[in-house]
Amino acid sequence: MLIAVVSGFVFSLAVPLLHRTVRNVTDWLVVLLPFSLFIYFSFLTQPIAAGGVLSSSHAWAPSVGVNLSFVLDGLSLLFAILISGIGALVFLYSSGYFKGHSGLGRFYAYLLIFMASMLGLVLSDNVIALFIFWELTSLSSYLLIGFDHERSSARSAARQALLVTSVGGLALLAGLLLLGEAGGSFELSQLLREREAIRSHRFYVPIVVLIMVAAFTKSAQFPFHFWLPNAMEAPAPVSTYLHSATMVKAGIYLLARLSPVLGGARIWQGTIVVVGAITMLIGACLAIKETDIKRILAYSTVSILGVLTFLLGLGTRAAVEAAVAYLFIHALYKAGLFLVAGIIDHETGIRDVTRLSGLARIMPVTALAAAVAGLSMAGLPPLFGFIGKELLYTATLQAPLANSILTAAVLLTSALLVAVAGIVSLGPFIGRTMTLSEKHGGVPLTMTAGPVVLAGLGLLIGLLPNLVAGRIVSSAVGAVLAQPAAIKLALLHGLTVQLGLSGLTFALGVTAYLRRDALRRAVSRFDLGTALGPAKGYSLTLDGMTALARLQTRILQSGHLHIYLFIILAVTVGLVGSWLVRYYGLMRLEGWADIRFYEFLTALVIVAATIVIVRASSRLFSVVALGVVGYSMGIIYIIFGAPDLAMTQFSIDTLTVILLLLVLYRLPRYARYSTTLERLRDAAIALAVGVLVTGLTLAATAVPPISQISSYFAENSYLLAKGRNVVNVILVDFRAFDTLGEITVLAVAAIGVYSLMKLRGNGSDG
Amino acid sequence: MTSLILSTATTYLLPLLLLLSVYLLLHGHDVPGGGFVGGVVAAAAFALYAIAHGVEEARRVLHTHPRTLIGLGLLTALLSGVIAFVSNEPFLKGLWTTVTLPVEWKLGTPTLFDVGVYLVVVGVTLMIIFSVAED
Amino acid sequence: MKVLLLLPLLIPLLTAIISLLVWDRRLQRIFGVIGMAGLLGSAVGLLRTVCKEGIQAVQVGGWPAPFGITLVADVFAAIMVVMAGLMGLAVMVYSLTSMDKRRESFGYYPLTHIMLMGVCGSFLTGDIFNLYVWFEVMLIASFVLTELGSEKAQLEGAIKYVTLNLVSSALFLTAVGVLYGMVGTLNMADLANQLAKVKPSGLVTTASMLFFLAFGIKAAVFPLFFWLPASYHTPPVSVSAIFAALLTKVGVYALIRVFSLLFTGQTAATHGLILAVAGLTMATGVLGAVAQNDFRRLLSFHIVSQIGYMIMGLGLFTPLGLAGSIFHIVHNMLAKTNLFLISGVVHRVKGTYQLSSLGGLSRSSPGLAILFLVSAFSLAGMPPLSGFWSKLILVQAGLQAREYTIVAVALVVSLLTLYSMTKIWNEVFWKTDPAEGEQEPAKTDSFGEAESSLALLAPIVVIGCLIVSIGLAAQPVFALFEKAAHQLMNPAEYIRAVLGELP
Amino acid sequence: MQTVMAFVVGALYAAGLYLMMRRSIFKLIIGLALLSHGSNLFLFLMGYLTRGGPPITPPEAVRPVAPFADPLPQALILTAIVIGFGVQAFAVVLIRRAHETLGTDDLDKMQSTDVD
Repeated sequence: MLIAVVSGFVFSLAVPLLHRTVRNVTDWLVVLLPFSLFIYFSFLTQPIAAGGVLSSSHAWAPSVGVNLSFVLDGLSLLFAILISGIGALVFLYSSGYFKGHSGLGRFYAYLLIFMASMLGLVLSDNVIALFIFWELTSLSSYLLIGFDHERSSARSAARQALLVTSVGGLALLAGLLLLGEAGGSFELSQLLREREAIRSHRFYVPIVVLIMVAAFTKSAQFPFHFWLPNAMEAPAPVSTYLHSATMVKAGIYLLARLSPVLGGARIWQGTIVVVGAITMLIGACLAIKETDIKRILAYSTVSILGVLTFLLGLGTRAAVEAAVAYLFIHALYKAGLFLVAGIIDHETGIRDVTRLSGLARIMPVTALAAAVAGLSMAGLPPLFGFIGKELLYTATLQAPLANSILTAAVLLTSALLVAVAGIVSLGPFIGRTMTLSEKHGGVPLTMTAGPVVLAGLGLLIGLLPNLVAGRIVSSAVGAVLAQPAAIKLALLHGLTVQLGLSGLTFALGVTAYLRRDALRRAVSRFDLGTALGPAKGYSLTLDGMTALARLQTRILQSGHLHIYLFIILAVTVGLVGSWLVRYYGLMRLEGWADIRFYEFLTALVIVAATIVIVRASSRLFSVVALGVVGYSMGIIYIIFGAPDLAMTQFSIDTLTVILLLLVLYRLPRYARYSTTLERLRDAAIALAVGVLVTGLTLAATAVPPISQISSYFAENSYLLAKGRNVVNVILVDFRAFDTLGEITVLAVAAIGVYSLMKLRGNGSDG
Repeated sequence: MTSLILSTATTYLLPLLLLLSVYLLLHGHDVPGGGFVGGVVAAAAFALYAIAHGVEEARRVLHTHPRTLIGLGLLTALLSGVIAFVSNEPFLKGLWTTVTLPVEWKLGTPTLFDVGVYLVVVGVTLMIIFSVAED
Repeated sequence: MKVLLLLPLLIPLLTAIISLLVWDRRLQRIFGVIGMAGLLGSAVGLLRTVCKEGIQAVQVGGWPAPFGITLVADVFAAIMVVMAGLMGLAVMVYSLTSMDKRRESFGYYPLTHIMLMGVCGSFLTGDIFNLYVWFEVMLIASFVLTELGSEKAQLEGAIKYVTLNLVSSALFLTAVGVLYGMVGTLNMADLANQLAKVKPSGLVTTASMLFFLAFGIKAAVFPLFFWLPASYHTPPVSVSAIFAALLTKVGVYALIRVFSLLFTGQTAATHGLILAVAGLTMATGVLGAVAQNDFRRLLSFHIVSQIGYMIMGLGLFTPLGLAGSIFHIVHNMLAKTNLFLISGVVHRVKGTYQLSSLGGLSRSSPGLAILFLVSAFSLAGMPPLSGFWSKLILVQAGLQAREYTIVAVALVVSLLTLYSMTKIWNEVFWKTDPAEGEQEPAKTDSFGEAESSLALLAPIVVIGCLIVSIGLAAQPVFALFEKAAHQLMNPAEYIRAVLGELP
Repeated sequence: MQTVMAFVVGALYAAGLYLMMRRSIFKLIIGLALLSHGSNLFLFLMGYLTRGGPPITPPEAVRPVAPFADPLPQALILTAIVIGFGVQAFAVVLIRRAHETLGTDDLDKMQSTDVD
């Protein structure tokens, strides 16, 4: 299974190169990979249906609990078959759709990455690995939606899809990590055993909420549904593959996968059912409103995703059966219809259903496939869709809560979807034949193959449902319910309530189709979505965030150096001051007696000169006063036994004053720029720091230190280091390493001054 | 600027100050002084010379670009540390030997290190002063 | 193999000295690359030795600790030195093409080497005052590199950069002074022993606040980061890149070092503060980035934001958290440097950093586009790239420590990071070039020459591959970081390596 | 005397920082110089002021005669002074160049690199 997943990634690396060199072979190679995977998974249906589970595990980062462990059970098998099977058709279709497009190699690569990630997602037993693949599907979806990146709408749609699903991704990561904490493992198979512990864990509610956010964003549930129709900016194969058949069902997969672990509680059931039902209705209504064929399909997909969600929320046996069957059915007919929409778009350049008509004569095969898929969507016998609808009604009628409301909602939705099916699969093909502006050479076989195969399967399974019932559906249902299930599907059950409801649905749907224009106007009138809907919320959030970011940045990064300094000093006073006061108390001033007059005088000179500098109004004056400060410090050094320091201080001070005087005459007059208030504010904080430093000095030397290090130096400087001047010995021997750094600093400073003076600007900034 | 007295004085002051600087350097190990102060004095000698005779002339008397002095100084300091590797001692380990020239003279890697400091300081100070003064 | 500890310092110094003495632009280029390669080689050797034989220490000058200056390499320090060598080499090769002749003739290469020496010195020293010295070496070199060329913006940025960093240095010196005043020693291992004995320990915490501020300014944490966005985008791009790779990380390194070795007595207060600052740094940094419309300014603000993640692990102060921090440092060095290098290539091709005037690069340079995607998505923590793992580990550590707020902030900030990365991607790579149709832009640049573009692209490709390989081979990498974190959490081994078996 | 000097140090820090917060670049450089004086003196005080001999071993002795001043802070300050000198020399010239190139000495007029 590792090979099954990894092969796609590896192949994706090679494809762009291959495509440049052996174009035609590549077209077939990329179909071959998913097709062979499809065959592989198909052969596995038998053993899995017999109750087997295939697993393999490879360590990746075991220290953080991440392993590439894969488990193939009924649920993942269903998904794997859809991914590989529809994948093969989509790759085939793409080769025709993008014939001659220069970016096809890149497109294949993205699509392969997606396919591999999606397979990884449904096969992973390790939840972190699952998350990794989940994010990879988001990423590849971003690249695929924005494939046509010259259009700004495609770029923003791609980003919208990425951001919305990434919100979910983050929630998923947090949720899964909490789940791992609660269950003590990241392996799903392990977690399943800990279900009781998890359900009573204090993390249970956060986990459920986070997982639901993840599932709802990925599967375009209200209020996150808006990204999916916008994602129709993607090329048709992408819409088919990602946005109807596979990726958007990842959220459904997640709910199904985790419902044995997390399901059952009121919060789980209630929220999922309500959100799913709302999504179902909104999707159906918005589908009616649209005229763009791909957006219509997208909204109907949203609606079906809502159906699947609420069925999984119900969690009853009937509901899960319906969900699994419907998931399968929907993948078949919706993928087919998307491919058809792509053909229409490709051949006519028009996606507006009100402008499309009579295409049946131009593309008869496509029309036939569309019709069959449309019938399945409408839920008419003898198609697979009909079976699904029966199961759906069975589930709602048996629902443990609000069964009549749910049934009514499903009835309404289904009726609307019947109308939608008519609009997309019938409307464009009947009526007056359009005149196509360009020379029309017929739809290539590579493109029609997909719709035909998918529609044909819908018909075949409808007629012989037990082809899949035992092998695929049963084991999938069993996996979701975490107990074996044997399911028989049949086209007709006799005269039941469900049949009656189906009939009613169809009748209502046909009426809606016939009055579709009136209906569209009516829905548009009540539509508040553009003004108040979540899409608006998304853009408001982005704008708000940008505004906040600008505001914050303007305040923080104001460009005023003195404000930066002020903030830094204020933080210093706050942090250091609070600790000093808390633990050292207020100043303890001792040692006043031990003062000699000339020492005090020197100190006084320093302070006086400092005050002069602060208040000086002439540059020369302040430079001289600065010199005085330096020399007085030298005197202090002499008094307290530091002749080396004094010599250094004197020489450095002289150099500094010379340097200042040298550059001084170029500088402007001393100017007063700040207001008095600013000066007072700055003075206050500067004084506060001064007081702080004084306090620190007293606190740190409250007990005169007896430095063991210094004694060692004094003891050994002559005996071991052969020098009488201890300070010099420290500098050139004990701590010569410091001095090495010091002279390096000097050297760099000299290079700096040299470059500042000699290297004049006005070159290019590269 | 170039008064006769100053230029004559500096011409004689230069070697004297340089001598003083070397004294400070070599005796720094035992009395206050050392490479840094010595270097500053030496640099001051050249700086004075530059004031009196102009930077061009001072550069000529110096014979070499201050940058080279910096490089040589750093190299000397580095070498004084690396010598210890030869006798398998850690970097910058002080090694001493006594040379009996006219007077007994202790010579060690720390002295060499201080010479490096001296050279760097001379180079740096002059590089800064020359660059600024030439502008 | 004690000499291995010194080579990361001596090789750059020697290279710089040779450059100073020959001062020939072309020779400097050659020595520059050789020196960096030597640095990287010695660093790898050091890391191998440390992993095999435990923490290495050498007493410079042969004076026993705590009297002389000690160089110490634990796994963390060795990793950082390796990264410094790697980034140095990458940027050096990149500079061969990207750096202009004027700057090359005024000491670009020796300055970079000396900066690297300061950086490695800061990583390896075991003496707190010596750390100050290496900080200054690194700083002065970075000062000069910032202004080198004296463009208007450079000078403006440099003034803020210099001023605020000098404040940081003054605080650092004050902090060192306080420690010496209290316990009379400078050796960090010795300090760890002595500080534990000081009563009342409140003064130790006060001193720790000084260190936090001094290193916090260097690391550019909230609210001390102003110098960084003001200056990082002003020098040539290879300088921005090496700064982004190393300088703030030295601040982070120092924070981690002192707050795991010296100041562990009041973790509730000190590390709690660090955690809060981590969250604020992430948030304000990323918001700053969101507000930008210039490629490099945007990246600069992201540096700030990512620093938050690096100190988050320190704030949590658990082995997993620290391992996450180290992982994030390493990952961020790679990703951020690469993004800067890419921005430089973009600038070279299109002549601007303004997002609005850029476009069309995914068509004209698909290879560069892929490399950008890898680095940008890694920065945003997308799996399976390096950034994902560090994010995963930090988040996991946060959850285990029950610090849910910081986890939430970290996750939301990673979303905003993704947002701003896609902003660059959409604008620079996907959008059509606004200049298209008009005169062909400055494509006549020397970029066309195969040789020069190789030197530009090779570092980007290598770093890109590293980002991917760390992502794919997360286990061995993480095991190394875990080991480093383990050593940090148990300073006894460090202290023993420095002081020997003293009581 | 330690106490008196503690106040001197405080005054140096306060004055230095206050000047750095002015908008004139010239005051900035003077402020930096005062700040560095302040931190050097602070370091000196950390060795505790000792009247008496410098830490020099007199001839014929093998160690300095007590009481002598703590040599280690002196060495540290020496290093710090020299480093400070290098940095300041650079800063002085930087500021001069900035003034020359930007045509202003008002720091508040230098915000183009911060504000978009």
